Amino acid sequence: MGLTHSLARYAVRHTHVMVVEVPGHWLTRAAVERHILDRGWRLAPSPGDADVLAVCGTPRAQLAAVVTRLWDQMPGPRARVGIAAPHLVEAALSGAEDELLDVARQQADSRSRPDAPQSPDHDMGAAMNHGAEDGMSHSDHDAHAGHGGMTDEHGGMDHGGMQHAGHGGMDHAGHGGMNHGGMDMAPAGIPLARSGEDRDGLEMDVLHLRLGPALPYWPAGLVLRCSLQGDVIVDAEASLIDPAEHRSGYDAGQADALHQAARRCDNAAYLLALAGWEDGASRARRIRDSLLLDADLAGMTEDLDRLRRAVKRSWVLRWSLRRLRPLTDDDLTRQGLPSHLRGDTRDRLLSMLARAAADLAGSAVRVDRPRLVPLGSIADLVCGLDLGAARLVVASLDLEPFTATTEVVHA
Amino acid sequence: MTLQTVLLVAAALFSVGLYGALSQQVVVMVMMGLELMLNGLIVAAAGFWWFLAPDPSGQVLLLVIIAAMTVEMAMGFAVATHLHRVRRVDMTDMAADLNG
Amino acid sequence: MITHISFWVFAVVAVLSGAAVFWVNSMARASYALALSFIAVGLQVLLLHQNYIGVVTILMMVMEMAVMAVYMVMFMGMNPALMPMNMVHDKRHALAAAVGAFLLLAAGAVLIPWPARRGTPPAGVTVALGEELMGPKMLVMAVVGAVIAATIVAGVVLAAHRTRYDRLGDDLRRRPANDPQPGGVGR
Amino acid sequence: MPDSAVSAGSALAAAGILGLLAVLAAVLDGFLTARAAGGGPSGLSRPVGEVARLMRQRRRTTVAADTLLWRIGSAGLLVMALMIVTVVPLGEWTLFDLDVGVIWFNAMDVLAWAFVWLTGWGANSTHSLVGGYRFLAHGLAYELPLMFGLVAPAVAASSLNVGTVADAQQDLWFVVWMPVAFLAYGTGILAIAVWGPFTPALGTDIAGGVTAELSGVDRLVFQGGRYALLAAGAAFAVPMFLGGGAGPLLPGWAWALVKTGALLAVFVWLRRRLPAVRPDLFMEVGWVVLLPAVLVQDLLVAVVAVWRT
Repeated sequence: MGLTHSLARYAVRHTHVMVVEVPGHWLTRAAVERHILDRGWRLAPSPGDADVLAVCGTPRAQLAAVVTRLWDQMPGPRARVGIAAPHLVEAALSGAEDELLDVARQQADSRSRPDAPQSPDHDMGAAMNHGAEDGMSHSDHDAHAGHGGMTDEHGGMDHGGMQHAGHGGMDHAGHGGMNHGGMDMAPAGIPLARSGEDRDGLEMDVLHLRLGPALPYWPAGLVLRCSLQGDVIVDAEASLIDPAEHRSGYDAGQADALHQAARRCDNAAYLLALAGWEDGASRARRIRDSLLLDADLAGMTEDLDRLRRAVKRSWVLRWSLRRLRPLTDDDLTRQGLPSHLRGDTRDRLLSMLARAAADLAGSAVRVDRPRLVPLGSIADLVCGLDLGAARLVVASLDLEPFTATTEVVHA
Repeated sequence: MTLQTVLLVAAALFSVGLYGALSQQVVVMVMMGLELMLNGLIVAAAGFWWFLAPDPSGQVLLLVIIAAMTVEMAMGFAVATHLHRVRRVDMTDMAADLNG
Repeated sequence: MITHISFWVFAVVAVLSGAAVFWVNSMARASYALALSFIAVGLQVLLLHQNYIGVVTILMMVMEMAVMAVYMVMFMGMNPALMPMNMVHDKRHALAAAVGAFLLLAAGAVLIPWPARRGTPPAGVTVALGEELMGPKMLVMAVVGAVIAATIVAGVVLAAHRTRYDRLGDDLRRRPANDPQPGGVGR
Repeated sequence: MPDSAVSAGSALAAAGILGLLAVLAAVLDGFLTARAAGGGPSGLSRPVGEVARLMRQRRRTTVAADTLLWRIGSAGLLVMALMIVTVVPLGEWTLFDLDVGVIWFNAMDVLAWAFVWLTGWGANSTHSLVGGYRFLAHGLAYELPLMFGLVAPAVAASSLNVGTVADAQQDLWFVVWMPVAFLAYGTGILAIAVWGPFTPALGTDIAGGVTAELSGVDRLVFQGGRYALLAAGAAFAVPMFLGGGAGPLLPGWAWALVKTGALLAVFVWLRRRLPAVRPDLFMEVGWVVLLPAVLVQDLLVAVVAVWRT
């Protein structure tokens, strides 16, 4: 018992936390991230890696369903905290720590869960490889949003292979194309992928993947429904989660210049993290935290400048971000995008940092109503890119936290 | 480990491969059958070399077998990709039916 | 003693996993079963003192099977769910042919009076192989090399969709090339 | 084998040394990560804490996963690393003094193709499948330069035996006059360990990629395997490029360990310095830049080797 307990204490000191941000609560999320790193904890990229699920803000219907699903996918020992405002973070994380250490409670939790993984939803349409496990994905199905505890409904069914008991010795020669599509084959309840024409003239399987709303380094509230071939996005459709709910529950104080600058740094940290440059991302995050906490403006300006120079100097970064979805002035007008998004992804990263510096210096040209990024153009921008490139492009759009509108996103 | 036992193992591998090559429908599975037959050949050739004539030139034969396997595999993949592209077909029977 | 035991272990593994190729339901498992069979054979060849050949067999075949598994997942939509796939035709005849072949070969292996060993193995088997390849048998290697080069070209031509004319225009002058996915060198 | 007890003992010792190096790499990585994050604990206890955490965590399975192949994949990297160090000489000892040790290394490193792919594919999840694809895209670019990079020292030493290659560097370390081959080798090692610039397969943009669905002991073994591979790769570079155990004062085994540790530290440090290289871009670099460069290096080495005899 002593050993188990000291093991647990040691384990909890290195907890991994999956953070879910309810749109509008980015300040809370930033505070959570800061506290996590201060404790020596880590951010988890997926529920499979997470011990604690930290929800910033109060999720509404659709997001609540997503959170439930994430919670179901966490291996356990696990703890779940809802954090409504930045000053509650410390207490919430300590509570999570205690919960993780509460062996009896974790054992009870573990016993109450089904051994077998839950079966995926059956209404997902043709999609290989995406059971309930995609985690980040598919929540908008209305049929679904209502019943968070789908386990009970499906848990007892035998999905093992009953759907295709009759297919044992089938004669495939008669089946025209063997595309699986028309056949009623669905091992474990997941229909096999259907194939579609791809850009290389090969008929690759089409997977359906939903990016967001709870994905690391992804703008909160945005959902991008993609059709993938391999990892290339052939079709995408953007929407906001819980669109009607965006009117209330904001972190206050978004207007002032420091917060604007912090927001730019937050976006830059996202983009740098997605580009795989950990040091750069950490630096951007530290600048953000300092901006939110204290106002040593001179030091901040210097740090920001140094980061910008480092970004400019890094040739691997230039190599991997240049020529990535370049936007000309014509493109910007056609898509209705703000002018600071001109150039390729690297230009946009530099302009992001430049805007932060300008905000700090107080010299920002204040536009009364900032130009908006239409939702539809986000989808257009990522079509034809592979998943990684698409993530970089979305991060480079320098989005504001979503506000009350459903059509557009502030930029 | 004698020549006879080595050859028995080789024969077993070869026959399993033969069964697969004759019975399977999917192009790739047929290729696997062929590979397994060549696998048996490798064992047999290695056995012959060691137990009958362990001079250097015998090993060259083995290298040739391995090269043949890779060539067969590479061409198999290329042909299968081509078939897939032009006919959406991945089975031998279907390729034959559509022929002409 | 250890040699004998491991020989038999490898033999059993090789044959059983070879049989498993056509026994298991999933194609991914089939190709990795074949890879296992090749690894066992490669180790057997090691036991037969042909180190280079044995290790090269493992190297080549594991790679091939890894590629093969990916190929199947990409083109055939195999997902890890074990889909019972029983795609055989003419199973009975194939089985008969296989059993017949085995009996014939086994009879040959056991009954033929194999001659006694001629010559002795060279001290450094791998060195001897290298010298052989770069000396008397150089022609073989040259031919194999040419065949493999031809295979690469033929394979790419067969499998590729676009030609250089699609990329670079009819006069091959377009720079940078028109690719759906730009490369990293910026040609 | 008359002294199989001795060799079993030294096998355990080799595994222990490899494990120690892997832990040191993890400690260093934890320290550097904590320093970059600023504030908070030093991060030195990170590996131990992670082990405790993952030992305590439940193992999960996913719907319709091919559990057998998935688990084999996640455990495989560790096995690969152990197999690689069997042919690496430590001072005068080598566990398995194979005359074709260099090819043995190659045979083991292609196993990464199977194992990483299986880990990504077996979970039956889109994110980890995409991670698997990314690894293969990197693999297509790094594998041939890695193999041809190892040809250079073998040609210069006229041997495929790792110990002989090390002994051939008494006058001049191979890294000095075949830097391109060493670069290609280092690239390959980072790539098979899915480390540093080659982490897109585990990218946060796809929720951890290959590792997205791993938890508990499976994740522990996979991550441990990555560190072990990094350590094994550094250990193998020492006899191939860095003069083996050659060095003043200290005995051979100590020098081998020191060099391994230094190279390993560089590998770990690189992760923080370099952004990820996107697989689609690196593919062309691998074939159009790296491979020809390594082939030219091989040609030069071959010419020098012929001229010296």
